[in-house]
Amino acid sequence: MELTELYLVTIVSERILKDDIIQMIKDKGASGYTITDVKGEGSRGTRVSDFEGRNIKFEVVVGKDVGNKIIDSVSETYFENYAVITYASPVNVVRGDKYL
Amino acid sequence: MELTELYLVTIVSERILKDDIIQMIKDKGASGYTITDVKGEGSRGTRVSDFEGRNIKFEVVVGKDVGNKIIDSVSETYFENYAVITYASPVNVVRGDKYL
Amino acid sequence: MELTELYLVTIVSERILKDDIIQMIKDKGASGYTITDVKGEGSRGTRVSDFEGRNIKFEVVVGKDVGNKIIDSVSETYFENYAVITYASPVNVVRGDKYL
Amino acid sequence: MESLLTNFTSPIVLAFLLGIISKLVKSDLEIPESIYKAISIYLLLAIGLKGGVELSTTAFSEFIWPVVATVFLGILTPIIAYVVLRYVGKLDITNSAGIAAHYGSVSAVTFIAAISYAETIGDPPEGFMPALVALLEVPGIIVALMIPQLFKSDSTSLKGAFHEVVTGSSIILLLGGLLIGYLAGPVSFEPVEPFFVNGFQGALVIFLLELGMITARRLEDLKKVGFFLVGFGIAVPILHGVIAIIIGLWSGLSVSGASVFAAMVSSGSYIAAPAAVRIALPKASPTLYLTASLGITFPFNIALGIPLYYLLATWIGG
Amino acid sequence: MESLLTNFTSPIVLAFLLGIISKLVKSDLEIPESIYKAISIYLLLAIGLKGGVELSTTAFSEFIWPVVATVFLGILTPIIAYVVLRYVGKLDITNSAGIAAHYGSVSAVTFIAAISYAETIGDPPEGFMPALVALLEVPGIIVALMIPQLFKSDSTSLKGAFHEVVTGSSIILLLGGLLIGYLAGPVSFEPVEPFFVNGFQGALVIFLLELGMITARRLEDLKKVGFFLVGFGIAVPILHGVIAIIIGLWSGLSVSGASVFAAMVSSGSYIAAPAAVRIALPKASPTLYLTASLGITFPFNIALGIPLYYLLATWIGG
Amino acid sequence: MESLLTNFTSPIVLAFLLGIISKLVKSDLEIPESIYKAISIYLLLAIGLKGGVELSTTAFSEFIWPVVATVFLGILTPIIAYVVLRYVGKLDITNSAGIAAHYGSVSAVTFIAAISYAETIGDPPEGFMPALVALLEVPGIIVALMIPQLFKSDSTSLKGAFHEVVTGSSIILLLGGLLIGYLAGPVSFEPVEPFFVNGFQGALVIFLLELGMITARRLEDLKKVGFFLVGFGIAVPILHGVIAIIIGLWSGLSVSGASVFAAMVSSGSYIAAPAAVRIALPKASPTLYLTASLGITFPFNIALGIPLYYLLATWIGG
Ligand SMILES: Nc1ncnc2c1ncn2[C@@H]1O[C@H](COP(=O)(O)O)[C@@H](O)[C@H]1O
Ligand SMILES: Nc1ncnc2c1ncn2[C@@H]1O[C@H](COP(=O)(O)O)[C@@H](O)[C@H]1O
Ligand SMILES: Nc1ncnc2c1ncn2[C@@H]1O[C@H](COP(=O)(O)O)[C@@H](O)[C@H]1O
Ligand code: NA
Ligand code: NA
Ligand code: NA
Repeated sequence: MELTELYLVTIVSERILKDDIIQMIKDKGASGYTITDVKGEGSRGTRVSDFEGRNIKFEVVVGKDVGNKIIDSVSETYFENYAVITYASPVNVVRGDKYL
Repeated sequence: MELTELYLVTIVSERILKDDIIQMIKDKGASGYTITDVKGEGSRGTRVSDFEGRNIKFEVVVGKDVGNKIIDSVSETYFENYAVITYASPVNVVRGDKYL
Repeated sequence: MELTELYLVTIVSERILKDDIIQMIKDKGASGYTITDVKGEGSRGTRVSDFEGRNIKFEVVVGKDVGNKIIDSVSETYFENYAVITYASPVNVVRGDKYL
Repeated sequence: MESLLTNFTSPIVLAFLLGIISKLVKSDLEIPESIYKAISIYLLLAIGLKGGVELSTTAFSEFIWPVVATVFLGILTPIIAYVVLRYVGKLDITNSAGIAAHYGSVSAVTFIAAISYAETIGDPPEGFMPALVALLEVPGIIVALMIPQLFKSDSTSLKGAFHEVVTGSSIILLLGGLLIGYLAGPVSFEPVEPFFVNGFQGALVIFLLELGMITARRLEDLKKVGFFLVGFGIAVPILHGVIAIIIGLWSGLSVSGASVFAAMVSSGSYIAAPAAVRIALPKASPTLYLTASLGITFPFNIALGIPLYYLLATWIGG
Repeated sequence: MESLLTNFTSPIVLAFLLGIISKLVKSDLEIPESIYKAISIYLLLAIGLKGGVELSTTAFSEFIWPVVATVFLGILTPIIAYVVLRYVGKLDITNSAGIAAHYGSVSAVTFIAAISYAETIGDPPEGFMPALVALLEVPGIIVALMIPQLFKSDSTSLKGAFHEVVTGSSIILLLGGLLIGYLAGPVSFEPVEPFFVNGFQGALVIFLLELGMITARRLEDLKKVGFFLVGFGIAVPILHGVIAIIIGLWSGLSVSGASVFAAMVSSGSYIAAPAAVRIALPKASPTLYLTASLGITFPFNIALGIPLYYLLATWIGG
Repeated sequence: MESLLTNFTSPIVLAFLLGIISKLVKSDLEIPESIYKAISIYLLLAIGLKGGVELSTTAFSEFIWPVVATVFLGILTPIIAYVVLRYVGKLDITNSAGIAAHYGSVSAVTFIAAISYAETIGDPPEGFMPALVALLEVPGIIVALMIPQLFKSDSTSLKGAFHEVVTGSSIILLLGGLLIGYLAGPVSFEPVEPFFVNGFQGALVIFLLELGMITARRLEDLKKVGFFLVGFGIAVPILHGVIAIIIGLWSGLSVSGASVFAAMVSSGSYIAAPAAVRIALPKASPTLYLTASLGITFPFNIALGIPLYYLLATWIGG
């Protein structure tokens, strides 16, 4: 069956940003998102959460434009002051048109 | 060390399909799978689970054929009636022959 | 905004190796890591943990060299005796220099 | 009326309201899923155990007729619900059957709330009631899921659904608890009693706090489902409740027993049924059946239904 | 002194030490996050409920002045803390305000530990104290967060932070519990009492075991933060404690009540405040404010502060 | 016989069976991992605390010989197990040592079940038994892991394994609980007693429900491991049990104490040992040692072993 080439944008951030980032992802035009509770360590060290190093991972399947909007917004809004990492890679999606 | 190029097939679905999909993945010939509890939002809105938006993510490392079989079966069996997203991307796997 | 091409190395292993692998990842020079509790099945069958099939997934964003070091170390140290799978794929990272 | 007030000063009902409010004000309060699951395991096992210990000291003759009444209503109520939905509500066959399955089954928490209401006002029901809950859970779902097959309108996978219900955790815990309690009897049960009896009401408070939060999310869907379903979610439970009171009293239940029986029968399942329907009738809209049973009928029963059934039972049977 | 020993043979304090030790020896012991969350929900709801039931039988006149005293100290303490940090400690405005917000608010666990210490030595405080905790949590944070705005040194998003605090789970559970307890009253509360009262002290043991482990991680940061902050984390709580005792006694609190009041006022928040500060003052260093409130002040209060405040209160007010 | 029946009407044993059944019928019932962890933390801490409180009122002379007996059996039993596995079962050195490590150590739950069995039949053992469990956990594992080194057949990383066992959560909680209980003493322990004593038996029911489910998964492996290991998993515990009864009685333990002691000594560890062996002997097959200790010996002890040891102890020592 034919697949559509889209982008998987992954964001890992400290948990306190959860609601903000969900809102941002929707505003930028993503059709949905998947979040996972994760832990991690990075360069910022201490961050705020019930526990050390509790983070949340967002995975968003999007078209190129929406993807870039999300990436830009993350790096402008959060990168300076918060613990966050963001990366993107191409993925072949079933019925990909649904997520454009 | 030499790596084998295989495919990582990712399926996110509502939790109630868990056992069915595991069975399907094995039937199609995958050597294993990794599952993660996730949450998410998409276009289908309400789905059934103790809670809203509780989903399960399957990650399966497979060869091209098995990968296509899994993708086809997901899109034929579940895509119409259930909340599910599926995508694939190439990965370089250590001792990849083990998963063929 | 410009992205740097780096590698996402993913390791899924039985949980008992958690601390060892974290140590190893740092020793090889990764700037950080993200871990997720997962479950899974593979060829090794029974492994030790409070429960069957409880695994841990490591995701590490690294440059090519560090990535290869990690992959080699996993396959030399753990692959023979422990339940583990490892794969890598290129990703475009925001402010990627931070992780080199 | 006064008995209604008793219900509104009950920590259980108030906790349910608190849960709803905390969602409305967008609080970050959340009960971890594993805790919610643990409490429901605890509650189901506890009522099973207590019921089983009771059964071990109850004469067969005492509960045979209530058992018959339960099975009968397990078959009747989904049919009533289906007819109302299909011919009054004009819903399609699949959705009518999907919703009917929920009203044919039972909400264990509504049952538990009814029990503790009866106990609070000092009129506890028969001890074997939990056995009836276990009995009521399954048939209604099966009956409702069979309807679409008559019309061949939809290919249902009854087998999968059947296994889903019969081996569902609530059945296992209820039946298992009943059996353990029955075999153990009062003496062997004693050492575990403090854990399963003293903590019960308090655990229920936390559980309803969570259910309040879940319900709040459902309330947003109310507009989507339309007036008919809202009316259905209140009128049909009352109808089922009245029928249950009459048949319950006839079967020999006490007034208190009949009122708890009415709460059971009128309640809509939101754990066993949704899972089964999702599998057997994937085309039925979860928004419809979850909103009806969890967003309308459940809060109605907790807040008004339970005391109402008690009043009616006293009035009819007293 | 003897009352100090009482504190060191308390399972609560010993469990806290055990938690620290288990981290130092790198044990794999860990309390699952969901359990930690569940216990804190339980503890907050329990003190809320008990406080509410008490309030329902307390005359307004009895607690109006303590209420006034609480609000007053909620405004005063963050200012004291800020001044010390900014002008004695020479910290920048943002970090001074961020830390001050923590000392203006309250640590519910320190409060709970103080209550159970008072109860253990057989001198329980007024029943309405939990109402004061709920009242003390918010204002201090707001006051501290407003300071940087005066200096326009930092663009703070007060609104977000305000919502974060006011709808934070601890406020919802405390206020909600108070309200439920108040509406339910002693009679309706009775059935849930065993769950919320008998289990309380024991649950606290497990909770402090976990807090010990969290604190241990903080201790590693001690060197990073420097001597001043360590001194600050001990001296300022004592100062706040003494002020609280005097004002508390003046407001009509009993000796025991005043000592618990002192523990509250002197404590540093480590749940509500950090979240609010992280949002409103992202440039403030979490390492500084978390280490101060959780790594220094919390263990100091648990081990020495609580009995100390009791001694002082007896000495001043006895 | 009658004492055997007592065991089969015990909710604990019945819950274990329910767990096995629920897996056999493929029920979706599952106890969340965090709950399972929390209950085991609770159980270990509780027996530690109770043991410690007892110790604080026990004369040193009373338990010095039982302590000696425990250490001696901690060294003897893994050697017996190894010899049987290697020379009767013809298993290779690594697997023999790996399995032996499990039988040298102890299963805390088997111990707890034995205690509550003794209490149920109204003959509670000495209060300091938990101290012996903590003592028995470590040496057996170390002894067994050292064997392969003698034969240089396998490069074991003893150091890692040693740290793993000694700082393992079960040791920390048992020893920590003992210490806290000892320092607190009966008076300070009182406020936390309801939580740790009243809830104990009930929590055990839920815990064994889960263990039943875990065991069920193991049962599938029974065919894989072959007849010898099945026989081993029943015969060797009985052998170890008899030795433990004789030495236990000789060391001055009561009949009840000796029977609980036998249950301890005969049991196979399935938490501390597997982790240590996985690290020190990665080539040893987890399927073999987990199936033996968790799939064969554990259910045998819970269902038959415990009452059997009690009968034998009464018979030998009564
Ligand atoms: N190199 C990395 N690979 C994978 N995840 C990372 C990496 N660096 C940081 N992270 C994740 O991003 C979070 C924030 O990192 P940082 O902003 O560097 O403190 C960490 O807690 C990790 O979960
Ligand atoms: N664009 C997306 N990116 C990432 N995950 C998605 C996306 N859309 C849907 N999902 C996931 O797939 C699930 C089902 O989506 P849907 O079938 O659209 O309701 C959601 O709950 C999400 O977990
Ligand atoms: N083909 C696969 N795709 C995805 N995950 C796998 C695959 N094979 C193994 N795994 C994961 O790696 C773990 C160890 O696998 P194994 O070493 O084959 O027993 C499993 O428990 C799975 O979580
Ligand atoms: Na019903
Ligand atoms: Na304060
Ligand atoms: Na042993």
